[in-house]
Amino acid sequence: MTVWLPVLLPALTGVVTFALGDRRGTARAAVNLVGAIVSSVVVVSLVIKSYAGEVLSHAVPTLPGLDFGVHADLLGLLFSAVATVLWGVTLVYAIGYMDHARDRARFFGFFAWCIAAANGVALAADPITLFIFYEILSLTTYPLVVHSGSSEAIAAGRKYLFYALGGGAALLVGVTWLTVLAGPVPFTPGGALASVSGHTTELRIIFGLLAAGFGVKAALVPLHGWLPGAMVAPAPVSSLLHAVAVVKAGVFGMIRLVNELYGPELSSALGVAQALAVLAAFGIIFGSVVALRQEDLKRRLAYSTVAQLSYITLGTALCSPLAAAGALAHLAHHAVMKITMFFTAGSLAETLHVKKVSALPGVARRMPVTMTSFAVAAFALAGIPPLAGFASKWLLGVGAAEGGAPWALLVYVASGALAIGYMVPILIASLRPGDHPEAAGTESDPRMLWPIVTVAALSIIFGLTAGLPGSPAHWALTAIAPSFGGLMP
Amino acid sequence: MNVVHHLPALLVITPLVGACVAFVAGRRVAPHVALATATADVVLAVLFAARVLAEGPFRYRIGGWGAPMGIDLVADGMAALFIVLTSIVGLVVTVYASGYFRSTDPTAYGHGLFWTLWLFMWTSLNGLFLTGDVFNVYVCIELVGISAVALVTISGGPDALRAGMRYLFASMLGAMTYLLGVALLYASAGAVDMATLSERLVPDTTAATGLALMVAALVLKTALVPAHFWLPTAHASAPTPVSAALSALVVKGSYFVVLRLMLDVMPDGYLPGAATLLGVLGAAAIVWGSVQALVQTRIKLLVAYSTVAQIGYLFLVFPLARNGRDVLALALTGALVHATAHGLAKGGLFLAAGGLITRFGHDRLAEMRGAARAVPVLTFAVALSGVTMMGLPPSGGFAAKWLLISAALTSGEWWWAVVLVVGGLLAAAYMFRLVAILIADAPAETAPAPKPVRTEWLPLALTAAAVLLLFAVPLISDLAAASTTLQSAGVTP
Amino acid sequence: MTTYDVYVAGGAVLFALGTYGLLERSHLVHKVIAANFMGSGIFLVLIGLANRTPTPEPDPVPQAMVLTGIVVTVAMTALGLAIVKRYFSETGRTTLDADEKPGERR
Amino acid sequence: MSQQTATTISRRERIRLFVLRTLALGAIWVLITEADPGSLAVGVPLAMIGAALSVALQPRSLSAVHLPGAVRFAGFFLVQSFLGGLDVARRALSPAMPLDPACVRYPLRLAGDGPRVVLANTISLLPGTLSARFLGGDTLEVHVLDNHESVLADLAQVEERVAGLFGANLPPLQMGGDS
Amino acid sequence: MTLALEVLAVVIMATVSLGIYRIERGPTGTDRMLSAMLFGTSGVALTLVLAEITGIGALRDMALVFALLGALTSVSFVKRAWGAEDR
Amino acid sequence: MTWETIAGWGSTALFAVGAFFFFAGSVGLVRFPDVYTRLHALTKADNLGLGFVVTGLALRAESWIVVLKLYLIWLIVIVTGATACYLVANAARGSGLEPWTRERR
Amino acid sequence: MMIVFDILLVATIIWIAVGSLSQRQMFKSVVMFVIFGLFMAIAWIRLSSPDVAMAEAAIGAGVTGALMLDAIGHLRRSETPYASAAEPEGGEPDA
Amino acid sequence: MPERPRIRLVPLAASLAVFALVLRAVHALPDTATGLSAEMTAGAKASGIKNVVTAVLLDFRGYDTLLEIAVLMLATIAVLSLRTDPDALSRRISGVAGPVLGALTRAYVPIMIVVAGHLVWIGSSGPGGAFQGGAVLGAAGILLALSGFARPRWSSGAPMRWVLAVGLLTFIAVALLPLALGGTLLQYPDESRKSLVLLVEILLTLSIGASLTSLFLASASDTSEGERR
Repeated sequence: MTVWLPVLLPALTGVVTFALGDRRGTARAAVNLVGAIVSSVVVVSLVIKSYAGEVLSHAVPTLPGLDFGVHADLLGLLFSAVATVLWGVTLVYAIGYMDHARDRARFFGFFAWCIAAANGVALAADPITLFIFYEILSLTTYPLVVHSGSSEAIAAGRKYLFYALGGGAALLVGVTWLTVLAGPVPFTPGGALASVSGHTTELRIIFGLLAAGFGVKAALVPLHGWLPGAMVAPAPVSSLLHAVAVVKAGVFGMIRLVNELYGPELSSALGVAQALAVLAAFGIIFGSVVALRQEDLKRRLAYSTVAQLSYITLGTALCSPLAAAGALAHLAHHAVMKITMFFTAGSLAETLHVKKVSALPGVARRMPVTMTSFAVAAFALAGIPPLAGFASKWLLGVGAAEGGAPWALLVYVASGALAIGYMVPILIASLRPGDHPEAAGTESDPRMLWPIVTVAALSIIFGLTAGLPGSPAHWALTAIAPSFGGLMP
Repeated sequence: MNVVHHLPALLVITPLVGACVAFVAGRRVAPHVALATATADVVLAVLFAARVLAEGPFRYRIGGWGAPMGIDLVADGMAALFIVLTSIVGLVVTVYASGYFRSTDPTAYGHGLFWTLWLFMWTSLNGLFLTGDVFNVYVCIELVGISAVALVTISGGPDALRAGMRYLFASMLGAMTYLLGVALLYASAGAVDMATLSERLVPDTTAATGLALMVAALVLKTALVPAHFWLPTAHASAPTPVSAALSALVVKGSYFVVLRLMLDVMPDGYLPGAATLLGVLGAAAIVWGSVQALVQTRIKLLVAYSTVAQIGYLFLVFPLARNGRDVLALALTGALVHATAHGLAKGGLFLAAGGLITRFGHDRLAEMRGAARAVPVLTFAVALSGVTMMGLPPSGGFAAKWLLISAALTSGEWWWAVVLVVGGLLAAAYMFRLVAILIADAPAETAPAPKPVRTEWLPLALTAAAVLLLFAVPLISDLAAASTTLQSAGVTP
Repeated sequence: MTTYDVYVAGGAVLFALGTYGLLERSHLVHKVIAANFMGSGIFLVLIGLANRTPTPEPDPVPQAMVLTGIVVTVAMTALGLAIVKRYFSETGRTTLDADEKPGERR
Repeated sequence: MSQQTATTISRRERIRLFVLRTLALGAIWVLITEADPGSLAVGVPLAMIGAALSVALQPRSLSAVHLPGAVRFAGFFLVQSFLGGLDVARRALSPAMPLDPACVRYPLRLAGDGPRVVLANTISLLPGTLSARFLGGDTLEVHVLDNHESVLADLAQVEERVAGLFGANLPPLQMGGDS
Repeated sequence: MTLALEVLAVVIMATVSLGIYRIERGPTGTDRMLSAMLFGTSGVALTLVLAEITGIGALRDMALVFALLGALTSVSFVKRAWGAEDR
Repeated sequence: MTWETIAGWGSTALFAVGAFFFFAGSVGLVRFPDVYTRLHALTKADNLGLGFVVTGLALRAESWIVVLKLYLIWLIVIVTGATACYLVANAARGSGLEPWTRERR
Repeated sequence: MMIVFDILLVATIIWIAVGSLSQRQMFKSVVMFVIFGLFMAIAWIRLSSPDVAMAEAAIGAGVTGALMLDAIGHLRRSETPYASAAEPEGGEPDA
Repeated sequence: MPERPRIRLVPLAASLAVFALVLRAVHALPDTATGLSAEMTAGAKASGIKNVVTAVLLDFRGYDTLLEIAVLMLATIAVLSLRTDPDALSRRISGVAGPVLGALTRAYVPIMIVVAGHLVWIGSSGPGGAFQGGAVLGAAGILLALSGFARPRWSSGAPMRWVLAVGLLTFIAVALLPLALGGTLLQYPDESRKSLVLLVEILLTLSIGASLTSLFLASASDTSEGERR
């Protein structure tokens, strides 16, 4: 049962939050923080067990012949840990950010439920369970996207749902079809479809359906349309959507799909991995180029996300062990980098009402710590050593070269250059003198500032410790190894 | 006497006695009588389901004659499932109604009779679910029809009366057509007992015509497109507890008989086109009902059209059921899960809609903005019911859709899966339109102040039950396996 | 042509006529009457067919069904007429508006 | 004229009425059961219930029927009603359809509800006449098919027969009732 | 001898059908009611004749019911529907 | 000539007369000019027709009690008919329906 | 001979039904409907179902007719005072 | 309302289709068929109820009849729920009858009661039974009401509700009685079968009569309502 706790604890936190109602802010904050901390502790303990080789699992019978089950393998725990730990950080930020907002009970309740769903996606032991949590994630995010209730938010929410449910439908059909074809298929490193022979066309279609389903949340071009619009959500939500839970659920689904459902071999043999790789490569370039032209800060970050998520997809689709590990590592690394940026964007918007790149001048002088953190994240994203981004990109690049796809390497390099192209102007603009009346060095609310510093620090730490056990990069290598026969160079 | 041996009979007699007592006792005492009856019925229903699960299907011979001379009640898993569903939704509706009818116009004389009419409806539904006799079905559907019409018209406004009339005429048409079918069937096979019929039926014109007429009539009573014309106004004009009961339970009554006729009574290969036709109509219902729901401007009509759409799913079981016993088991279980999930969710949704109408004093959707802040629990109930309607996990609706899609893909008739997926997306479209309105920010002057509606937890309880139904699916699956249909098909649990 | 043929055929005609009336006639009392005709048509078919027994007495089961059916039909008729009357009292109309779209008026 | 005067009846009278009417209804029972002896167990209580209801509805004695008058009345009635039928058939079937209808007012001499009702009903069955309504002031309006001179006289004759049935005597007829 | 009864039944049936003409023609509701009254009497006659033909004595009870209840239609008409013929 | 034969022919004759009156009543109903005159036709002819039919049947009846019962039925029909006739005429007069006369046609 | 009767009866029944449904004046329809019940009762006799015949006679001749006539009276459109016409006997001085 | 002929084709087509279907179906039947009459007749003979139809109604298929009485009572309650006047059942719907109608009613109502009783009594051996008797009783009630006889005040209150329900309640009680004796619902003990059936018939007759009368009265009161408009 312990293995359910990463799902149940946030869910319970959400229920308590709803029950507390809008008035009791302190109690709500306490409950949420305690929930986050306890969940983190649980996840960490699971990680320790998992490193020791003990994979916990549990299943509840639901449908005939199908169980609703979770298992705590390293791969899933990586995503789970990212989500849970960053939940705690985001909570602190959100408590500051939402200080005067309305409907906070609803906000924090659904927030907690999102994390529960993300943890469910992470730990799901089979595609059906994964699908179930995937859809719950869509549903619980919707109220967060439309939180403000403005017509713009409602429109964005409608678009988000349209994409999410469309993807969910594809996923549903794919998963059902697969189950009809192959019976219950629990995730197995290296692939679970060994029993299926023939049915090549069906398997290709199913792969397409599943990839499309995950691709929606993974903002795989051309399924990315919802992401920029969803920016209307409050900053903590944007962070959660774009950095942690939602989009990562998509790419995590891709990782499970390629590595543990079809398996790298079958994926390559069917040719579907290659197709996915081409699509992802296109997404990287497309996202980066479009990001260059975005005036709105959050939109620029969003397109950056589109590009970065495609990194992960591309890495997965290359079917080479190192690239796969790099992709998994980038899942964690990108989370901390991008969350830093969204926190910053949120702080700027909330404290200074700055939303456009053109409004940035003077900001660096006004909020030096915040902007420094942003800079760290930006450089990390561009792959400057020794920051976190570099570590994952290195793995990806090596994997690409090794896996016989040198063109992918080119894509990575080009995109790194483009990242510099869309990040550096932000920094330069913020350093220009500008007209922000308050005294220099006045940062935002400390409850918003410290989380930014923390996550920025994490991008440095992850980069520096990339070779050490327990760091995301090492973890990713360990977790991905079984899918490639356990061998890791 | 041992109560356990007579559960089928008692399930019909208890609400009937309750109805009589509530009538005799007068309007003050009637709510208490109804509540007591409802509670007793829940207990009986659960005992009944437990017995069916433990011992498998059995027949209860009324009068000791046994079919074909007498009337047999068929106690199987399918019946037990619907009876339990009825009892749960019924109990909630009863509790809700005790608040609802207290708060509305005391000069409406009919309101004092609500309890009696409602218990009569309960009797007739239980009777319908239990009976194994096609003529007895006729009497039961007349009981259902009359009580439903009376409940629709109970508050007596022009709209309700008009809707009630339309409902009554649809009921009459349906009941008469059904009876004609029974007449032909009896003329051909010389029996009205379902089990006897299924043994004796030979593929002759008369029996085929009879069965076709009966199914057509029941389809009309179930409001499958294109015979749905009476449903939206009737369900939307009725008092809220009645709407809930109608949408959640009453349409299931006639559907249940269609299940029995098509799957139990009809021999294999009989009326080959009928199953396909029902499936096609079901698909049409899904699309048409959803599209209509999408353009409604009044909340109850939206919900009622959603019922039209959701009914469509139930009929997809028939084309699928012809593809061997494994697919039959999948499809039937799927249909049963869907009926249960929809019953719970739609009951809750109507109660929630009623709460919103009470809260806002009107039913115009466009003016319900800001409800999420004023009545968060009701909004949440609406959203949860939406989860089931869309068939999203972890709801019972999802389980149903999963099973039906599995059945479709297993049988190779993948186009039904397409229908199911499209239906889910359409449901999402209209449900999120509703949710978006409720959740939208209201201008300060029109936004209602937060004020709890007394019974708002009831709809939430029902819709939450619909969502958590996923975890009861093994139970439903067992009940389906204990149905005469699957038992005779040789499916083992 | 035997006696029962005549009545069965007549019953079928009546049923069809009732169906037509119920669907086509707009006056509500017409509809109630038409439903009664449908009922009588079925009863004729039922009892007509019950007369195919070799004995002079027809099959008693359809007779019992028809008795039940008659009482049920009376109940339906009474309810229908009561609603028609109340509807007339409230609206002054004797037809359902054919062109009225549900939900358009309140 | 109807049940307002009901209160003034003695208990004894009630019992007498009850017994009489029980007997009458019992006789009807015997007739309709075609004298099935076993049925009396049901018939007697039923007749008593019917009689009790009857007494409750009409707690007054009808004027006692006078037997010789009744026999004479029956004969008269049968003959006249045959003639009445014949008369109407003749008029209906004759191509010329000889009709000269009118409403005449007939001043009543009979007193009491029972006799008047019998009179009205009898008139309707007799040739060419049809009682239409009671008017105020003891007048009966009669519709006649053929408005000939002797209509009122014929009616007076009927009234006497009815009076005979009840053993009553009528004051002499005062002609001059208009039409 | 049954033939006489059968012919009688047919004749009564035919004459009764004549009355439907009066319903069609009216002109007042009262005229139409008259046909209904005609059928009351003829119905009793028909029932009695058929009772004799079929030999089911119990049908005389039915004739009795017809006779007793025949007035009810007229009374309802006079008391409840008078003046409704304009519809 | 047995009683059966006599009764048979007698009843047949009575039936013929009864049928004649029924026919006449219906013709009257169709031909007569107004409500009141039609009422005449109805009340008198049909009741008389029934009387003949009943008498004819009585000739064939198996027992006296049946004869009495038949006449009871006839009596009831007569009373019903006369009452109904009165009620209709009464209502017609009460509502001001003027009788048809030779002068005003 | 009886086949003639049967055909005549059934034809009349159908004629009445058609007549009842094809009328514009509801009163005609209702009267036709009342008569319809009587003919049905005769039909039941011909089908040797005296039980049904008797029920039809009692219900068709009594209750249904009263209900229908009451309804049609209720639906009358004219505003003429109902009471005076409806209670013709009540107009008597001594009633 | 403008007539739209295109729409009218649908009912026509529907009814013609039904007609054709039924004729075809009936035509396909064999010329003789016994249905269940042999079993039923034998069963009725054994049970001592000579009229097979009554035996079917109250014994073999008594459950149908139970529910059918429920239909009638339900319809009555439904009509009651539509009334706008709570005292509909005790209100006069007509003025006091004049002498002729009064005489008829006073004479006929007791006779109708006797006839109704006869029909019930004869029901076990010949044509007749609770429905027929109940209908005659109902007609008597309607005749009384139409003649303007005053009804007691209680006829709108609890006692009247008892009268309406007593038939069904007794039927249920009789139906449940065998449960105590080890039988199933409506499984009359053989020795008391005939008397129980008769008891049920009598009470049903009352109930049907009361229901039919109430059906008329409850809705008829609306007429006077309409008059005031």
